[in-house]
Amino acid sequence: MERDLSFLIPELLLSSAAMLMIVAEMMRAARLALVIGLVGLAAATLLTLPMLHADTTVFSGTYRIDLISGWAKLILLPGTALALLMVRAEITGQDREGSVYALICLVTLGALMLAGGGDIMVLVLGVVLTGLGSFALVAFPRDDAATEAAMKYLVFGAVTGSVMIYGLTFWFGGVGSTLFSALGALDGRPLVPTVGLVAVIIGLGYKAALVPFHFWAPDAYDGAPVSIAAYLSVITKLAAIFAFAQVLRDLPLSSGWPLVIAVVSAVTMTYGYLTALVQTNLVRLIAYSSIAQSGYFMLGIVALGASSLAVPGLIVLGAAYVAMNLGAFAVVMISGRSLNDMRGFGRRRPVMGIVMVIFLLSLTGIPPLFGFVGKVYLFTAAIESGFVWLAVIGILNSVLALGVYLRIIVPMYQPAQDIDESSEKSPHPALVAVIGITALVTLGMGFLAGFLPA
Amino acid sequence: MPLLTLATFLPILGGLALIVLPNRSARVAHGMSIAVTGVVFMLTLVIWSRGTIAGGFAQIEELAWIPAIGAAYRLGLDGLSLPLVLLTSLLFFLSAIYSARISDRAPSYVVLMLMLETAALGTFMALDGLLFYVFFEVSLVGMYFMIAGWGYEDRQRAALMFFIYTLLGSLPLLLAIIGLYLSSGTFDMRVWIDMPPLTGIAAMLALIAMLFTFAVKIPAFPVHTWLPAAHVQAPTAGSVILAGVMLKFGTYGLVRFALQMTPEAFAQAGQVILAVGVVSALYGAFAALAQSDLKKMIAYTSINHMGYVVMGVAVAALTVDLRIRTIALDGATLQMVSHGLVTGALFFLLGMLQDRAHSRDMSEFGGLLGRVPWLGWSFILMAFASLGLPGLAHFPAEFQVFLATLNTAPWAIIAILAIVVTAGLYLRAIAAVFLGSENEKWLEMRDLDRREKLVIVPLLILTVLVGVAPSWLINMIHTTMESLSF
Amino acid sequence: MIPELIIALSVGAALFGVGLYGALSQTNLVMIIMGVELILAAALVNLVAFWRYLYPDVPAAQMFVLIVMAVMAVEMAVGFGIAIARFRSRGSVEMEEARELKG
Amino acid sequence: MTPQMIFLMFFGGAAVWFGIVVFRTLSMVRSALALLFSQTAVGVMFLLMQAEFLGVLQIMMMATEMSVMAIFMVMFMMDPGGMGAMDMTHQKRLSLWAGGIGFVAALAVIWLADWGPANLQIPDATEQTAELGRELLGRSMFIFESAALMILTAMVAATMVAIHPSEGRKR
Amino acid sequence: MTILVLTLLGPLLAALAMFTLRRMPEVLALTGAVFGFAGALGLFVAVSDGVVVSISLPFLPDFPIRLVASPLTATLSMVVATVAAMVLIYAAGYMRKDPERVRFFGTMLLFVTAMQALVLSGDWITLLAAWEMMGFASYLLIGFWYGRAGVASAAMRAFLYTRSADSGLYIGVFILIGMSGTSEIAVTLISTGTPTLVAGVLLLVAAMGKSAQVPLQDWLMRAMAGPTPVSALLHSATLVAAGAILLIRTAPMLPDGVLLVVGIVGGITAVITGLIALAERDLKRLLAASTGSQYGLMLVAIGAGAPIAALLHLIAHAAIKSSLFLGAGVFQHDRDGTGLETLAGAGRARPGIFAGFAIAALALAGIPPLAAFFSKDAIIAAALDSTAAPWLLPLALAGSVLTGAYMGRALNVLWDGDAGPVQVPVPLMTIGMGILVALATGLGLGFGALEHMLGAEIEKPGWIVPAMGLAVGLAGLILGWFVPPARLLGPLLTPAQNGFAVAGGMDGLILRPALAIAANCEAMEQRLLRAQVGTVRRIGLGTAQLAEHADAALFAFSLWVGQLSMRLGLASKFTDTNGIDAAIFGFVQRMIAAGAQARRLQSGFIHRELALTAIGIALIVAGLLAAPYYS
Repeated sequence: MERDLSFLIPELLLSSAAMLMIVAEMMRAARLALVIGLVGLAAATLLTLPMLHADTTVFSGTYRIDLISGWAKLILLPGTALALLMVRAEITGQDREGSVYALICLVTLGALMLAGGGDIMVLVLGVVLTGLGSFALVAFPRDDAATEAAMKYLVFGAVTGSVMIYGLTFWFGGVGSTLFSALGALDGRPLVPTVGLVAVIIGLGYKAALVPFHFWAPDAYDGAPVSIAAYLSVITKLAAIFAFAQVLRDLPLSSGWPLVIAVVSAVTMTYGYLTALVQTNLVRLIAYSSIAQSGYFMLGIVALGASSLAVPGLIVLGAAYVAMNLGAFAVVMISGRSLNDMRGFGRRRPVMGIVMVIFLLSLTGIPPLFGFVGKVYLFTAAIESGFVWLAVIGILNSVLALGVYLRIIVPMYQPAQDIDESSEKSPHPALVAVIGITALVTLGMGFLAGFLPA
Repeated sequence: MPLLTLATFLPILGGLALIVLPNRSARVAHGMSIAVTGVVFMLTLVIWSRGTIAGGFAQIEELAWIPAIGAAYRLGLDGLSLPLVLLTSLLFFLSAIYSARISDRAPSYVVLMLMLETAALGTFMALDGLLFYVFFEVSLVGMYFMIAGWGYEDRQRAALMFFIYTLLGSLPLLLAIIGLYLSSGTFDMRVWIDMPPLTGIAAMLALIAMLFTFAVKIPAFPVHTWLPAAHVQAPTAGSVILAGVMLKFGTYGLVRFALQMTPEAFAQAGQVILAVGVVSALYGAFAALAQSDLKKMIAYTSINHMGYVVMGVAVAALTVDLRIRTIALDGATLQMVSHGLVTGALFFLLGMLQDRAHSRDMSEFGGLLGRVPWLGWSFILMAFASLGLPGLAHFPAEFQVFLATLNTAPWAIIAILAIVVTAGLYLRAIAAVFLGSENEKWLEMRDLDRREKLVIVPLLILTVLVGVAPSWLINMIHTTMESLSF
Repeated sequence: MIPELIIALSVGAALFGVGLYGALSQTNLVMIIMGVELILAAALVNLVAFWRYLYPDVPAAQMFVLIVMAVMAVEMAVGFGIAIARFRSRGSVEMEEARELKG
Repeated sequence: MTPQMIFLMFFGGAAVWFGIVVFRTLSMVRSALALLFSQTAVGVMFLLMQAEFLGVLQIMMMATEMSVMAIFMVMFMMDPGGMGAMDMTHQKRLSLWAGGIGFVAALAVIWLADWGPANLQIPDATEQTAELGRELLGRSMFIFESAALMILTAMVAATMVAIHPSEGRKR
Repeated sequence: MTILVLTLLGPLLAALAMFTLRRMPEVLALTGAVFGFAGALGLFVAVSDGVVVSISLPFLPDFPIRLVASPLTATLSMVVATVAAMVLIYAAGYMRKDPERVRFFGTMLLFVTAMQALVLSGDWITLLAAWEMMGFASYLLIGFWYGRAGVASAAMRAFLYTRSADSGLYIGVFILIGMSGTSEIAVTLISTGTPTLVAGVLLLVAAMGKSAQVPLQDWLMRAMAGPTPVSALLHSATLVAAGAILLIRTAPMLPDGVLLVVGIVGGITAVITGLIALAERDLKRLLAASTGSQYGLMLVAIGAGAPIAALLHLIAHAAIKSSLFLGAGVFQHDRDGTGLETLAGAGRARPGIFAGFAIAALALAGIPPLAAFFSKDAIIAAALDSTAAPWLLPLALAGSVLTGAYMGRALNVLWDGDAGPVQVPVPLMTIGMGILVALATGLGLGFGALEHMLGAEIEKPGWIVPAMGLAVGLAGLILGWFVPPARLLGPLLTPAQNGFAVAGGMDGLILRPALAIAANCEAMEQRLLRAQVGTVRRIGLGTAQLAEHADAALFAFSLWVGQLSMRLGLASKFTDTNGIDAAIFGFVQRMIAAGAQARRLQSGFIHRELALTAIGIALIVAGLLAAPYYS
């Protein structure tokens, strides 16, 4: 028991922090809640480091301490901290501010459960926990748009979640255990693995915003505060992708999942970028592009069984994605939500402009930025596992991606029309910090990619 | 001392320093630019003096980068890359001098140029597949912003075209690199070269992917259409770098990757590649003949000249005679350098002309030779160099390429028609711009000033030097090519 | 072939079908949540049936049932919370009216 | 045909029937009641399947839950009684198809899959509960605690969104 | 060895010094010429003692630059140096007033350097390089007065014609090197076989271009746009001679078939350009045409198997033709033009110059004992002896008659008319010309020694050949003097005046096809761009408009073809950018359209979106159920 708990220190720290934050919120001390959250996240991150190379499970296999969950903590916890800062910059002083911080930490906890889950029940709990918190976060402004977004998010989440739970019961029926590691017994059996697999694809696909489970994403991001959208687009999505990896690597290949996932991946990438091409709302544009990014992550999922690079690839691209997507959203918080706000942005704020270009190019996958390294891993993994066509589609989509991101970059350097100088206020320092950190990571980790997992 | 690393990253460090610098006036920026590129040029001279070795790479610098996938930071040189490195550092140095007049957002311009230099040097020196690709792509981004930011009238479109085209072009290379990696377990290009890891159909697929990439970059018919557009709109220094340095990525890659890493497939596809080279050479020449825009004309001649390089490489793969192969590769490599010198100079001269006249259309000029003798005579000399006049830079290279071609695939010698056509088009351009009766419009035109002469004269001297006594350059190339194993 | 198991599971399947129909066809948020509850009930039936006829020695099944029940409760709670917020802001929880965000 | 089968079929049929009624009646309150009956029938099925603890729990929980739901309806809905005879559905055909296909697909899996031999060593109620307790505090402790966190989250989330934002602090 | 280098470096260093110092061009030029001459003389002396001087400089790996002074090359070098020195002396007077003398003399010296390199080359690459360098220098020289109308095009034409023919040299050289593995000329000369035949034909093509043989003769007449000393130098012993020199040097290698072709081409040229010369209305152009004709005779000799005879005639012709040009230059100074009408009677005004001109003319016509008498006799004798005599002899004789005729006509025109005023004394010009005339007169006496030195003495013919030569020469002179060309030529007059532009001459053979191909390439470029647009139909521009543009472009292209002036139509400007735009924006448009389609799915109605999701799930299930069949 002590051993098991010692491996759970980061999670315990985070949950304690969350409860303290709730207490702080009761005292209406939002700032204190923020500080507690940040400290908790930092401490949890640091305490993750010693167990990075562990490969074990706790509580009889229901929770895994392995490469994926370790790195997921290293990625998600700092990412959450950055998101907290962004949220702080956006909603300072609003009612129930502290609840938001607490909920964010709780959702991250759910995300960690998803990333480390070794059991169907943990998976279910993770999905529901992240979902519940997210609905509330989206609804936080409680205006028309936010409630509409939250409602759609909720309906989608509730339906897909319940269908997933229903489908997962069949797995239990098939093997008599709720552990993923028992799924091997399904090898060669018809139907039962398929039902559960469909259930997982539905539940996690919804979380990761894969096509055709993505419909909620643009609306939810659009209705929510930008910082919340940034948080959701990064943390819950990554969690779902790590969960995919945790589940599917134990699922026998005989169920034919790689090809189906590959098709989903291809459709997702293409659909995301195509739709992004016609957006005029910057948040929606990034929302669609992040749908497409999920498609790229799926390259790694597809290759799980056949390539040793798949998991590192997911981790690397995940880390990159946290940095670049959070960064891009942070810049959007400064520039404004409409594509028109970007006109001349690069000339008005040269540094922000350059940074935004870095984020967008990294999202496109231009070397030597961080996003490129991740994509190389994943393309390599996909090719190694025989999905050359998928890699080719991914590569072709990179061109589409370029078109999408150039839609932002090009106006940034066009002369701006009638900009009201007085409306330009200096950005919140927390935001600047976030942008600085994410930019450094996006730029620097491309070179230092060697520190990433093998 | 890790001179290669130093030379590669000094420019970008200079650029970063410039960003940090409190005083970022145009003067400071250009001073920085000239100083940094000058130092890099000196460094490459020192690197040159250290020399290469036969049968492999010299001056290797290696550092772990992503050990997980066998990618490392590896730099090194051989007789193929060293001349190109020298060319790169020289052209960037001269471009920096030339650009010293640009005042519009000078610091950004300088940073971009310096970034491009890092990318270009890195591309030529990289010995790691992934690293190569990284530099290769960075150059693309830099050039996009260069064209989009400082180009002429229709720059946004040209830049977009350039970017999409070459990005679409470069991604297949990534596939090929990944393929090579998966079959060898490392990104070390030396391993790929020593023991080509791919065979059979896989090698052919990888070759096709690489050929696509490099054909876009070279550019070869029929994926060349971005080049004239990009050149016409690019600022002068951009054109110089684009033509002088970046087109070489394509041909360099053709030798380094396609030829050396998939030699068997390359030999199988040799005739096709040769045909592409021949068609490019002829097509470029004829298309250039039909232009009245001077910059576009030179751009098309680049297609012609690069076509010769492709021919040389293809012939090297086709022939069984070791001697002919060496001749072909010598010629192809020398052609890359010559093209950099000559076309670089031509674009500089056109830029100077355009600075004065704000026009590139040859029909708008006439009789300028008397008005601007320096400009005119430099142009004439360079034009003749470009059309392959003996005693000037292109002759030895083209001679070798043709010699090897005729003795390997005699049909391909029809490409020699192109030398007549280029002669015709250059003479026509010279006649239209510099000869004939003087156009009243340009009576006030100034001749080259000291800075401009400083840019042009080294190129003139080198052009003659390479033409008259190429041995200082070609012996270095020869040593490597002779011992090239594939 | 265990007839009881099949019967129980079939009941679950029917509940699932009904719930799915409800979730897709209802215009009202609360009604949709009811559909979801039915689907979850189907899951419950399944789990208990599996436990009873196949794995009576696996208490994890019962644990799973508890979890699903908890999920039913919390989903409803949060659903109602959002419904209240929506009602405050808009005066109705009709999904048809939630169409400002699209495209 | 054992009695257990007959009872299962009966209560199963009842659960399904009330489930259908949920969406057939126009009154929301009646829907809530129908759902309550449906869930209760499910609870009875649990009891039939000798899962006493779960069955009781189900019935009690659902009773509370559904009454909350009915109260909510009355409090917040425009027409909880269905007086206006408004149609509360859309895309009925498609939903029917979806529900039907879902049902058939599930049935197909259920009927076609090989579920293996039956194990009829049912522990008695006390033992069941004891085992469940051991499971709760042993193997599944992490899960159990997580469920607690989930409920905590739901509380925070629900209160946060349901509480009226203070005046003057609106976005 | 130093002498060998001196021959080349003399003029070259002088040229460089001139370009650097930019003053005293005449002095430097003459110094350079003298050094060059000294070098050539030294070589000649050394070689006549039986020493072979050679040098090898590094160039390409395995292909060094080789210079060799054998008896043949040393002789040629001597000729070049002599003529060059004289012409430069003359030019010092001729160009006295020109503001750009530095450029003129510098280029002249460069030219001489190139010619010396060509003559002395012992290696194909060197020869090729020198060959082309000379073309370049001649381009600069012909285009010296670039501001004047027509000059640019004349210079361009000269370069283009010769360069087109040069591709023959290139390929021939490649074949020879490929065959023997070395670029040394001496080694390749012993090769035989089909490749040699091909190479021989290709070399002939190159020689025809440089020596202005039919049908590549047109450029030569136009090249008169340059200053007169340039013409004198180019036409006597250098540029035009290069073709003949090439053939003389490679004669041992050429198979009989090629030799026959050489002879016939030469003979035809001798006749045709002779006719052109007769029909010319400009003295310099007449002399130019005559050059072609004389080189035709030399080719006849080569074809007849007597390259030495060709060499002798080349030497004689060098002196004679330069004298004639220099004389013409003096008259040109007097009358400000070289049209025959303008020059009528110019000779009377300067009897001394006219005398020199007349001696040279007579020498060319083959009047004994002047130089060309001997060489022409040798040619006729060779033609007579040759196996192809029935072909070659009539052509050679006809060429000789015509030579006499046009020279007679020139003399007649110069003498027949009013003397008119003389402007200025021309001492330097006279010196230069005088020495050359003297050479033209006396060179014949040295031919015997020369033959001996070259080790190929020509058998002294009996009386028939000299008689024949004398007779045709005199007949020609008389005809030319008394009968106006219109009557002499009859129906041939017009084509002759048009320069016998066979099939449109070179323009028709090379320029127009080249331009047509260029136009096609441009059209193809458009098509290519449109093809890259692919299946996109509704691009921003609209198909109709595109087609219209393309039509306009094609129309304009068809206008191009056949236009002699190389002015480009407006057409190409149109669609290039449009095509590119269309490509890019077609792609983008298509993607955007697809995006808009996809976007429509995002209806905002959650139930519809859920239904779509359900459909998606159904597809996924279907895919999974099919898994056993594909995996």
